[in-house]
Amino acid sequence: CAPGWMGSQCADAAPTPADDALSRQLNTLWVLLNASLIFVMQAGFALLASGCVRTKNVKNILMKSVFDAVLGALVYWAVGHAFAFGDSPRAYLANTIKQHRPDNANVFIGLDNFFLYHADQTDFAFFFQNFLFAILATTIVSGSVAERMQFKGYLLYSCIISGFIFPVSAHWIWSNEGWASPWRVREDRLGDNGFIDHAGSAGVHVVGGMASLAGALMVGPRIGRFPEKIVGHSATMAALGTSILWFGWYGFNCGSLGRVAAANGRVAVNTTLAGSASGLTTLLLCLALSGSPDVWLIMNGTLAGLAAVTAPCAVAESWGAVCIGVIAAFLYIGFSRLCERLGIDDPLDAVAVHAGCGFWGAVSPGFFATQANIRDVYGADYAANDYGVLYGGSGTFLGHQIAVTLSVAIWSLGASLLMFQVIKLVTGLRVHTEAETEGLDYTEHGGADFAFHK
Amino acid sequence: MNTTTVTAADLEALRAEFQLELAHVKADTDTIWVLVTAILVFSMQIGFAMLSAGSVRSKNVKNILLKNVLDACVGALGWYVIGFAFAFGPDGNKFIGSQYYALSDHFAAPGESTYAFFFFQYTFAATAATIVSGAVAERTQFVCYLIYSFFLTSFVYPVVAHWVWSPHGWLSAVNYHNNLFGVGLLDFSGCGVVHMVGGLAGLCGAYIVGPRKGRFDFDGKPVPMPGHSAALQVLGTFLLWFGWYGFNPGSTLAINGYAKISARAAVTTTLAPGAAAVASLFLQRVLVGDYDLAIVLNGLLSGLVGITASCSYVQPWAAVAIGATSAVVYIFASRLVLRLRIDDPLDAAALHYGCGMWGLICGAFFGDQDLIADVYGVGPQDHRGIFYADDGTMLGAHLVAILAITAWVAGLMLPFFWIMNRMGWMRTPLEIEEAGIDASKHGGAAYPEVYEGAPRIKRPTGSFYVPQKDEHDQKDTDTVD
Amino acid sequence: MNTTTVTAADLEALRAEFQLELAHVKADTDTIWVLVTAILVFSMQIGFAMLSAGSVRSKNVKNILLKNVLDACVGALGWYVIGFAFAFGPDGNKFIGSQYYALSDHFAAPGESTYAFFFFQYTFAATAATIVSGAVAERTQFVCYLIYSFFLTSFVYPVVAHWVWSPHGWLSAVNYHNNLFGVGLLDFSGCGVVHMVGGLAGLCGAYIVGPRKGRFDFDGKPVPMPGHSAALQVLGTFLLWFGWYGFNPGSTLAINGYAKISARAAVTTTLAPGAAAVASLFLQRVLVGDYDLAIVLNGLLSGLVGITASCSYVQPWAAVAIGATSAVVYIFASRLVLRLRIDDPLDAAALHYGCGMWGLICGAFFGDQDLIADVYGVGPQDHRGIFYADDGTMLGAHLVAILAITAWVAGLMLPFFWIMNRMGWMRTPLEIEEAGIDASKHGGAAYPEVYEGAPRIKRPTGSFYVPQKDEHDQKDTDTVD
Repeated sequence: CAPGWMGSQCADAAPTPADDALSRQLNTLWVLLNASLIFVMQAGFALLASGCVRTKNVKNILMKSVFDAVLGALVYWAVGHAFAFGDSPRAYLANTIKQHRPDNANVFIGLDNFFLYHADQTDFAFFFQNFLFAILATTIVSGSVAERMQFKGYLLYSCIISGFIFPVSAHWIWSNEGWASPWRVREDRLGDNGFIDHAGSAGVHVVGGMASLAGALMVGPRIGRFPEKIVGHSATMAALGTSILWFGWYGFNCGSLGRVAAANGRVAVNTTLAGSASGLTTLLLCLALSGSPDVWLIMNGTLAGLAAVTAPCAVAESWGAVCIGVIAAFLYIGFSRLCERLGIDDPLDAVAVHAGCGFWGAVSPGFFATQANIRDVYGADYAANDYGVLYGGSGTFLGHQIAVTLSVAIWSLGASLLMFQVIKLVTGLRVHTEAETEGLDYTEHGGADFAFHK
Repeated sequence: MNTTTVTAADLEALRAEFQLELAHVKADTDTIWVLVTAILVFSMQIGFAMLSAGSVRSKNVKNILLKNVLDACVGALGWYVIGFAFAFGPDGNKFIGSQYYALSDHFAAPGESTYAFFFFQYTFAATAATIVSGAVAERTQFVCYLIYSFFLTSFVYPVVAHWVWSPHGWLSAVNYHNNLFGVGLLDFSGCGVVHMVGGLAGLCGAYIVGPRKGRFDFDGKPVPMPGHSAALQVLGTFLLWFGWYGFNPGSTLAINGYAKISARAAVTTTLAPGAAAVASLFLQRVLVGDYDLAIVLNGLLSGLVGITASCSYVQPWAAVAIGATSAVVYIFASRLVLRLRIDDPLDAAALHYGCGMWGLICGAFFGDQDLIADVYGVGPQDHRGIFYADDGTMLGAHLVAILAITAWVAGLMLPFFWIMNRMGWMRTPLEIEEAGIDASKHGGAAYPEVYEGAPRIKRPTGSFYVPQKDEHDQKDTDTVD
Repeated sequence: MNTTTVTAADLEALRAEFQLELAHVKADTDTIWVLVTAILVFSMQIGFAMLSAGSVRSKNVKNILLKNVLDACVGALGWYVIGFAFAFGPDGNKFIGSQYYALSDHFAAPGESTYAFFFFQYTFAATAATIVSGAVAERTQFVCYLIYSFFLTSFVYPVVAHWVWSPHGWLSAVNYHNNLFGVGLLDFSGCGVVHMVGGLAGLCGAYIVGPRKGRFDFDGKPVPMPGHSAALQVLGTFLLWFGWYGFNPGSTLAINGYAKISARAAVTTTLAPGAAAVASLFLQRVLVGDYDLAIVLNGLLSGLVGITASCSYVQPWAAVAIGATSAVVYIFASRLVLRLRIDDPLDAAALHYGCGMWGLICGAFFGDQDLIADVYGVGPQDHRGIFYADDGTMLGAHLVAILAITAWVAGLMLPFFWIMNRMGWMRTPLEIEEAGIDASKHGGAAYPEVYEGAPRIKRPTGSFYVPQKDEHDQKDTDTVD
């Protein structure tokens, strides 16, 4: 039985706290603070993206980042949360889920509690945290279709990703009913553990990264992108965005357990080490390959390690986090070059960072998860035989991690391709050639940024 | 082994021991909550600084940044010396508090977390003060602004805070014996106390100091003066939103027993700006025809201001309604201000005064009886919004509070700024305004390499500085523009 | 109803069970506190990066950003592999720790929150390391900086941290049997451990690498080289202040029983920079005649540095005094550094070394006996400042500590940088320094459209990149430089 969420515990798990109310208050405090930190990542993405585009499209991409947040809030509130956790809020219901289980609960999608309708039963803090996951998955895409996507079409896709594509895979991975969830009862679980994705290497990064891939494929490269390079207008903004993302990532990873525990300290340490190892490895790779440390690549390399460690940060040991980060750096450089070779124009390298390294991260518990750490996080009846192969666990767990990550990737890619196809028919995807050449800020947003007044 | 049977008294003793231990743990965790949310509120200082910097022209960036930095500093000192005593000193009357000047009188004795409370309230006072910097940007003298920010944080704001948030205040919602109409003002996080005060002070300042040169043409039509950096505006807006997650959920001032309320406040603080930004986007599309970033950012903020009063005691759907209507209020209030030929570069008056007022009114309409009882305790039954009670008592109390706050702030700030202006301390000289305040007052331009086209600027130490533009520089600026 | 009588043993068992649960809750809340404040301290990395980026010229922005990002990375690995073991490994002596290299030896076994402790201390080590990047900005080779940051976080800093903060260290204030003069160094959050170490390392680096080309004219007078963006400087300063609310209040390392101390630290951390910024503003006005933003920002930071040692054990009024005097110390220290013809673009030496030292001295003057007992437990009676005791023992201990830290850091860092310089790894070649490090080393300028005048630059993924300057670019660059 799962230790559950927000202090509610099963009878046969760890002893119930003396003051259940107190621990519940503390867990809410923890989730609210960390979720607020996740919110900063939205600012980080906005700045990173704005730094990576040319001045003529700055306002456009900033606008998109803002609207990922505001549309996401409304859409995720209206339908997204219902699709993801509607029939099984892991919150206060976790220990009584069997009694309250709605008839329409299924392993694929939740269908209850639209508009937070049963607001008394639903834990607001849990909603708040997952809304932030949804908008992060969505905002990843804005980078890969930057500088050439129509604003109307963008509004549509933003709604669909945060309202449907992300929630469905979140339901699989994190709800009490999802087919891959580690929070299901013992006999229904996939293997011993279910799919271990602590904070969303698959649930957020692969989903966002594969949608980015679909977007970049459907909308096509920018004018003048190949074989030329196009460099963003401000390295400072990009570096500021990257640093803010790293800062917010602590909230992202540390808060994802949903409760106060010593394990959160390990999460913070692993997050640090993986990001650092990846950044440093990217630097060495840059020096080896081109002789010059390219600031754009190194910043993305740092993010690559962070995206990778998002899934295993609670169950890996610190040396494992370092390894995961080092491998993520190689994967990032490799995937970035592969996209280049394939003629996929991805201004922020979102596909390489989030899909590529997210995939590796989601698989990595299959190698690096220790039995003790899984039990520490999930409970005593986990990890009887299923833990990392490097620690002598069976390969079943690794197989499950790969299979579920693949399913998430295929789901996100397929649904996104379909979505972009539909949007192409409804509003069109790409702006006119003149608009693209002139800059979206002039054509859609009333003039460019950087109006230098004399 | 001891097998003595125990008496009921032993059990009671044990219970008392447990209760004491638990009370300590709870007090300490409440302090975590108050401190960390106060730190989040502090990040709104960063947000305001970035939003203001992005919204002014590059020649005045350093000036407005300096104002934003120093109102946090001056605000800290003003709040420390007398402001906190006026606001929350227990030895006062219904109108103003007293005691704990400069944290004296054994301030920390009464309870353990009083320092945390002081710090939390300081961040709110600093927020109220910093709102004004945007309204009077690009044309106000530095010294005037310093005096203003000391005056606001040490007297104007504390009195209003005392009225509403001190249990002794005449507008207090928790002073059951003696509050207005048996209801008081349900201003959870400060629509009235923080935003109306800051916004109205800004309006007074902007009215008295007059519009920037060239802001209105000969026919009185406004000439656009867009800010110099959209990226900074977005950074500022997002940081403000981030800080608002301390502002609203943190206003419970405790977590034990209030976790659910805080979580609800976080959700409404998410939905209201969401609805407001979408509403402002469509309104702008209909009224003007483009998707303007600045309008959307301000629309987003209008939703945040609008939900501030009622974030803890309305349902999520009501938060969406409040957010969407706040955006409408903001857009028309902003047009009204322009129609009156008041130049408010950051729309601080429309945003904070207009939507702050609207937020108080919305609270009186949407306030859910059960949630109010949850937040404020089971008070008199008049604590309910019109949509739940068909009863206008709460609306009446809120309207009286709006009038009182407006009269207090306008009655103090208009004469204050008028005197400042008459003394010649308020408006910068015209030639300095045209050249930009940075060059003459603050040791050179904010972006010395780009915007002025002059690679190395001598730091003007004492004498008036005019940037020398030769032909070569002119060309350079052209390519940059 | 069950009427079995209970025995005293039952009661004891119940108490034990309750105490165990309570211990768990307390450990968990302490972990919350340590993690959240550590994350806030991490935001100081962003602050330093932005402050540095804004304070250098645009042609070196990418270089300094990269250094700031990578010292967090290198610092993490250095601290992980050996630094933490040297600092807090329990198996050491008075001078240096040992055990837990690379978090081995069953690191997490002893207590629950050890990972959180490691993380918290990492953020401090990274802060110390990043201070240096500003002092040696715009002229230092990248590889040298990487080696330096590994050296500092893995050896220089950990040893000082062991002296002061490990219970075994010879300067420790909690090692009652064996500490210096029976007092030890009361450095609550790291004036000595973090700021003096970082600032002095920066001073050594700046001295050895020499001034930037053109920084001093033929007469040895300094030529101003203003940073390229005031907005980034303010953003960085505010983020540092924001992070300092993790740095100082978080240094309790626990919240249960320490909430009052943390809250007091938050208040002093507010008042000191407030007073310092105002003091530096007026001092600048008197000495130079303008309201310079950069000076005020550094003045604000000087107050933060100055209060760091004593934030938990001085009264609020003392915080105001410490802040105001720190600003004076900073301004004159900064002038002294310039007089010595040492070029320190961010004034890191004056700020962190000068005011860090001043903060330790102030602690010995203003330390309130009762508050010290509150924070450090009831130790020997010599734990009191001069203003409370007329007794110089504490001042003596602090002065010895200042000398020891200075000798240790200068003794290691001067030879280190000297060797680096002799090997030719430290100073960038002159032609690269003139053209800007970004263009030649980091794949083009930070703002390719604005500053280079060239909208599209090839991103170098495969081959080494040399910027192609045609005539147009050349002209443009000249004016921009």
